[in-house]
Amino acid sequence: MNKDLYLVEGAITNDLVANYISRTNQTNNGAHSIFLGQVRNDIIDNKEVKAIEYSAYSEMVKSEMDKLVDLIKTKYDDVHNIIVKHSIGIVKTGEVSLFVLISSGHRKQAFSASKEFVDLIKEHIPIWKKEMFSDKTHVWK
Amino acid sequence: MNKDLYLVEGAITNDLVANYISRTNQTNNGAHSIFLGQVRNDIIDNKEVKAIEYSAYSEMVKSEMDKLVDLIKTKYDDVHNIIVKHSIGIVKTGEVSLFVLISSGHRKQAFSASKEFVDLIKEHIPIWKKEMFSDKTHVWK
Amino acid sequence: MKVKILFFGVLSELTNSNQIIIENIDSLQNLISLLENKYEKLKSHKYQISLNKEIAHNTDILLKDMDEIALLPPFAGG
Amino acid sequence: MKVKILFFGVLSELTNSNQIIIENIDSLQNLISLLENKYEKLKSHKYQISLNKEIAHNTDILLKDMDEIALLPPFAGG
Repeated sequence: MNKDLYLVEGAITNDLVANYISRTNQTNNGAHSIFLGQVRNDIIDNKEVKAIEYSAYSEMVKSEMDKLVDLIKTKYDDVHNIIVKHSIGIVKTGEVSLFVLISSGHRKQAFSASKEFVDLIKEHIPIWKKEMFSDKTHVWK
Repeated sequence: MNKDLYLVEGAITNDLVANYISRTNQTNNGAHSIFLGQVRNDIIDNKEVKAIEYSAYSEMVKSEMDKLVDLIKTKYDDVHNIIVKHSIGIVKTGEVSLFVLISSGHRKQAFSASKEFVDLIKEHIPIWKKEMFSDKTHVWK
Repeated sequence: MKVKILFFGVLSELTNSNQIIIENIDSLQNLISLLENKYEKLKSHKYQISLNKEIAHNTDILLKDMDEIALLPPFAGG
Repeated sequence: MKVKILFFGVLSELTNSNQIIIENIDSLQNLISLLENKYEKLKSHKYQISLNKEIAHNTDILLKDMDEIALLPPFAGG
């Protein structure tokens, strides 16, 4: 799964994030906006979420994410680089399931592109989640 | 200088950033917005910037940054945590001079707070930069 | 001719299937009717349909051999 | 009574000083006049003034012993 451009099996590790951040030193970049989405201990019907199991239509994730990356790069001409990784499988509360890194010449486009890109991911990428409770029950989202 | 809450001597290292990211696993957080400001190889009068030397009115940085952190936490009630580090001294092109990490329950406030906070830092924090060229000349900013 | 149907998220649980093969079906419209007859509960769920990994914005489409159709409940990534 | 004056950024280069001490000066207004006489080039630079680490929005302020005044060119952090 490591060879997948966008999907990562299980939680996104600090090492993975740190590794990508260490490669952001191209000297035409002035700004990097990074987003980490983390599994939250939401309470649903008085039960606390312990983990989320993500599933995906992997091939369509690839084609749709390619389109979104192109769209953002076209709209934001100061953006030089986009990295995005999403978990599939089980991710526990407190762990990271989405990592986005957008690098640009100046900060304005890094901020705008990052917000818009994450919104578009939520809207267009075929990924689903099963919120799992400690009593072994679950809820689909 | 490591004991300073906001100022770091020289470039902000990947290790420092990774270290703060590794501590973001409180389970009530759902989103982290991270901003890295990096020294860019701008061209000024046909000369390329090689490094920036930052200087600061350190005590006022402390009091003004305290105010900005309070302002953001008051305005954005979903924001649980704010980390900010700025370099003083010399930072070379491709190196990071500003690190902001904002953690919140949901992504909307993390994004908005992060953008507003960085704008406020640029406007209110008493830090100056000397852009240095390879021929030993410089320009104040 | 055969087409492949994929079920995702809550729909895979509800149909107890990740994928099935359907033979001799001419249009997307007729395929959906067939599936909603076979799995009654589909009718009470909201979903989009993709044909060969592209969202189908209408169902008035003829199917070809080896087409891949997926039933996609609302996305919930992030 | 004495007050301390700090110069930052381009102003420290222009005055060749990071800080100086001025004695027997009564108001911020008079201090600024004195400094702009002592360092002519200050007149052609834009700067804010802080008094004891708070931005002073007017100069009609009496000074006290040990006050710390800073001349702050436009900020350029980040």
